[in-house]
Amino acid sequence: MEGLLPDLEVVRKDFPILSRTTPDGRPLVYLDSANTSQKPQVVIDAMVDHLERHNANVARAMHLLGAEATEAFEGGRDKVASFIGASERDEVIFTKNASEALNLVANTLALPGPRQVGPGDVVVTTEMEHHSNIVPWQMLTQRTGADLRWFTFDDQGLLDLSQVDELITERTKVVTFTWVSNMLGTINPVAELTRRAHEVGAIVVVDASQAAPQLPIDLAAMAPEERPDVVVFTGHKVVGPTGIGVLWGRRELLEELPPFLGGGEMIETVTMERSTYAGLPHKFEAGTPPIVESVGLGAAVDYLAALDMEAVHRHEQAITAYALDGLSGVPGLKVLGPLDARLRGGAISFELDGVHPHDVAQVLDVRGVAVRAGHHCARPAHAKFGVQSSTRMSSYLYTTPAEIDALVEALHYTRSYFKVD
Amino acid sequence: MEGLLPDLEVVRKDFPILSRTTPDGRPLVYLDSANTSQKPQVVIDAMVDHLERHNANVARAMHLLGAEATEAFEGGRDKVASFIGASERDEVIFTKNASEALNLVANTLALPGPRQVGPGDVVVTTEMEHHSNIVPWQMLTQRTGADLRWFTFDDQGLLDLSQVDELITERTKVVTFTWVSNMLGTINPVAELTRRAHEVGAIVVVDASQAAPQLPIDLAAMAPEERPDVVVFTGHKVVGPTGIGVLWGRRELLEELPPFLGGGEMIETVTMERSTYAGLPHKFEAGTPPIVESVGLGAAVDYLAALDMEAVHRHEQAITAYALDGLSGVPGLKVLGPLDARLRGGAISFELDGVHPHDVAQVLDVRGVAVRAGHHCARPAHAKFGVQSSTRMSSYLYTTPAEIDALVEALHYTRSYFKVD
Amino acid sequence: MSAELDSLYQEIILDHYKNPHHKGLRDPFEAEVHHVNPTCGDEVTLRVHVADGVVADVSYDAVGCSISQASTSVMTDLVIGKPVEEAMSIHEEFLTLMQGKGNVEPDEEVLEDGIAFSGVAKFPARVKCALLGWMAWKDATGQSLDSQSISSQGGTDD
Amino acid sequence: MSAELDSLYQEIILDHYKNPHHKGLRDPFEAEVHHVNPTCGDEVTLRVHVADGVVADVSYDAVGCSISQASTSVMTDLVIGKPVEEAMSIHEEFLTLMQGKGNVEPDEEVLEDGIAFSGVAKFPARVKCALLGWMAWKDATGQSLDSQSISSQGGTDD
Ligand SMILES: Cc1ncc(COP(=O)(O)O)c(C=O)c1O
Ligand SMILES: Cc1ncc(COP(=O)(O)O)c(C=O)c1O
Repeated sequence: MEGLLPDLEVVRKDFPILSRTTPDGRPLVYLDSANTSQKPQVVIDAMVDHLERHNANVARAMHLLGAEATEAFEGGRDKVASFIGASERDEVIFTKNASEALNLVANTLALPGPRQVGPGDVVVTTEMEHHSNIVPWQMLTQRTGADLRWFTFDDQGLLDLSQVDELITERTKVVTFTWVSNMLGTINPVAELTRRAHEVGAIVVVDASQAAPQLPIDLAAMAPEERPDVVVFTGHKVVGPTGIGVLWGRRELLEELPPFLGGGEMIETVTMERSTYAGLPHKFEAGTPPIVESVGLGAAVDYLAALDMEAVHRHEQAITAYALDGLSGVPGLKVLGPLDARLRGGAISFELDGVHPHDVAQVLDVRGVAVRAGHHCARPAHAKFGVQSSTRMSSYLYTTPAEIDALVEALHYTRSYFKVD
Repeated sequence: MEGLLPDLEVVRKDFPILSRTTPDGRPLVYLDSANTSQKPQVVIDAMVDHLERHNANVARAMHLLGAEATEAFEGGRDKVASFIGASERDEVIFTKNASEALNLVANTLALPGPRQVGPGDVVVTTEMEHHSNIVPWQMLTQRTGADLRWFTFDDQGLLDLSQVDELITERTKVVTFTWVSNMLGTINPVAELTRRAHEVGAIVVVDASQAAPQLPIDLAAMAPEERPDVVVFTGHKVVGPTGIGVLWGRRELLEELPPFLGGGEMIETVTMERSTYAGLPHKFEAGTPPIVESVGLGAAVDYLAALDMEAVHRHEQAITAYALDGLSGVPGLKVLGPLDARLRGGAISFELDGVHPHDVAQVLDVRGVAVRAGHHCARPAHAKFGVQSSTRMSSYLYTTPAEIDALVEALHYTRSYFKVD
Repeated sequence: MSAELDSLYQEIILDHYKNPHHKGLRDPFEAEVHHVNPTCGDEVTLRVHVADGVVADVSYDAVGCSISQASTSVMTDLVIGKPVEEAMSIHEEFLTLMQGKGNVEPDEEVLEDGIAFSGVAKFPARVKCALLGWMAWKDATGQSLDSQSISSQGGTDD
Repeated sequence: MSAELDSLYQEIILDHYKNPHHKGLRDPFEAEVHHVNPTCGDEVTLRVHVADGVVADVSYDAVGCSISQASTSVMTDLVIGKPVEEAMSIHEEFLTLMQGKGNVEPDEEVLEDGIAFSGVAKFPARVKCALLGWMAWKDATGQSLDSQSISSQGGTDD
């Protein structure tokens, strides 16, 4: 098949978990990578080496281990900055996950400062967001008296861009949207939406949680007016560990925002009466940061960069096209989202007539095929289709066509098990 | 020496990093455990096993790996609950570190709800807090118009409890203090302060970041009126990984507090217009939680429990007494904090006449002795002594008397290197 | 493999799923609750009518998987017509079965069709599904009793 | 080992530490800044007086370690009396030396006593100490020039 990663079998060997089997000896077919990705040995080894040989707290420690740990931790930041083409390493803030990154922005926009959101202001999101890019903005608008508005999407899962003029106006202070939908798979037009938002002076916050694993991101290559002001993603979906998320922000914006969490590391000086705050990135990193996680994430993005994100993207597209094709042969199966692999990422949600998604996932699991059933943290997008939940398969760089075959076959079996027809 | 952990040499073998040497072949003497602790092999192995064999996202996933990962993650919560004697596992919330836990409480107290802090209310802290237990309360009181007040301490580093009646009044809504000071070493009277705070209906937030590693904590054994409402600590100081902190809170209080971060996992249902929130502990855990970190932390507290926290505490006291004795023989050295080992934890900060703390730490480092120099995130406590910074040695369960000897000898060398006298 | 599935999806379960008992929302009732499984989005709206200390009716509307639908249906069969106390003890028994990780032997005398769920206990991710309707029932029944004690208190006040 | 220490604590550094040059805060000045190393708490308050494009005076008050004290002292020796542009290029040169991880050969012509800090570059944790005073000077000088261009602009407006 064209487009697959060269040496796919060799790549798969990098991921120890892929050789696991089910209790009755079936190979594991992991199709839940939009939920979390598996980790290559190099990431695990980097973390082990750090914990066994270089562990210390960072920044504050002046001794040998402290210097090594600081270099390793800050090295993770450098690698992340270069992975996304950030012009400045200090624009990369480590959070605990993508959700905290989004909350950080939403929370600090509620505080006094040049960017403060208030009554009458509008925050625009979309109906296809992950809950982590809806709830923080609900909280922000509820607390400040601003209005939350949103783009809807059509039957194909594409944003209704005819709403742009109505939604993005002089009142709009923030436009936020997911680059790639974790439920529909849709890839949204980042450049276009950003340009429109910038025309009215709004800031643009892009949730790249699903994009960063799948697409090359090169901030430096974007035209400034089309470059979002904030891009967030999460470590555990880019073959890195849990416990770390990334918030990249344009320096001027990050400097305008007040600090979020207060405490160690983020201060300049503290008296009992008042404190002043450190510069970027530390201003937004209160407390001991995710040290071993930065080491793991650094190894992870290096691994992806070595595979080449263009190649990873091609692989995802090839597998996604093959999967869409295979799924179309399952009677009663309806894909929720774009049917053209070129318009989408690798998460494919679907309904199967007559079998509830939980039951689909259960039967698949017994056959070793791991998919997700539920609302995938996107209830509003499900509500749009009049359903509570769906089944979702999501591939990644280690997914093979044979695994897609196993999925399709298991879906046929599911139908026969539940005697649908 | 009496009080040391039995089989100390065997215990030390559990910590791979302790066999490291400096570039010129000296053994590493790690006396910076109050900053972060070293990790035993079982913790590292538990994390590796999880990443290599059981990695998946939790709660949301219904497949084999998802069930295993969820069990492993929630198992970490069970272990932490039992480590501190929490009556309910769901009262244990995972944050990213102790700092986030403190910010979570301070932030949610600013929001509308039965516990909301407002103008005229008083928040009481102490002058010996870590910045992470000062800055969040400064932010809270500044934002709400409440007053921040604080206990001072005396020359011995003991809180001035004569201020209790003046500070803890009907206006007081929150009393917060560190159980064990990370700079002075002081152990504060948790039961007494808590009882007094409860008499006026204030809630008590205890920063146990330095206590949890060193003292047995048994919430169940405390009289209810002497039991704090919130106790926080951080994973990386209890031989666990970075990227995870613990917030234990009394259920009724946690239920009264509004949610903090919004997003996946913490919701009950979401529409574009509004959301409702999940019950404890998920209400306060937005986004993908620290999964592999919970696995590591679970292994860590199990390790400590197997050693027996009473024994760990005795060890710390024996080493601390030995260190205080050794330090008293260094001319011009002044300890900042209690001189009686029974009144204190294992962090000993000191000044050395004529040599700046940085320079002390530097010379020590060249001799393989890792200590911390700086303000230890406790500038107000340093200001009290009229200094910017100090040198701090901090022992832990793996510290030997011979390591203390090495420190003392290196301090003598430092004096001669800088030609003091 | 099919044996593993069959232990989960017993015929009784699939029957109740296809033909749920007592479904639909009915009057009279003292309490109506709405429960959600936040993980997967399954929902149930459930009403309880208690009369003279007896569970006179349980009616519901629900969306969810076979396990949650069937278990709600079985639950209504088991509790309707029983004194509240007895119904609560059946609830306890079912809870024990579900939390037993497959090591609890169900009592058919008490649980009737409910014993079909003993296989579910071996699938930790599905235990919540099986309990959704039961938890809603317990909640609603508690509220019914509260509202009655308040209104009967109200009565003595007159 | 002592060799390693000696490469850091060269005699020149210890001399400047014990007898810092140009210490104390003096008038006149156009800008005063306060810089802190947040990690360790070292502080410097520093004033700059620029006259006719020349660094006429740099005065300061500071607490900190031997490296930060000595480097501030050496800095004042190097920049006082120099045209601002030349002083800035000395600053650049010192920065390059400090960030060179010990691989940059210092130019004694330019850096004079500053070459004693080449050993510091091998101690990443101390580089910030060595730069504290230099960064404060750069900041203050920038502010001095700004204030002068504003006041001279003010002049043309009359
Ligand atoms: C007493 C005390 N409180 C709070 C903290 C903050 O912990 P963390 O940096 O993990 O948030 C520390 C450690 O740095 C501490 O010693
Ligand atoms: C599109 C999208 N946004 C945000 C998130 C939240 O990421 P995390 O749970 O790591 O905070 C996810 C993943 O769950 C996602 O898919």
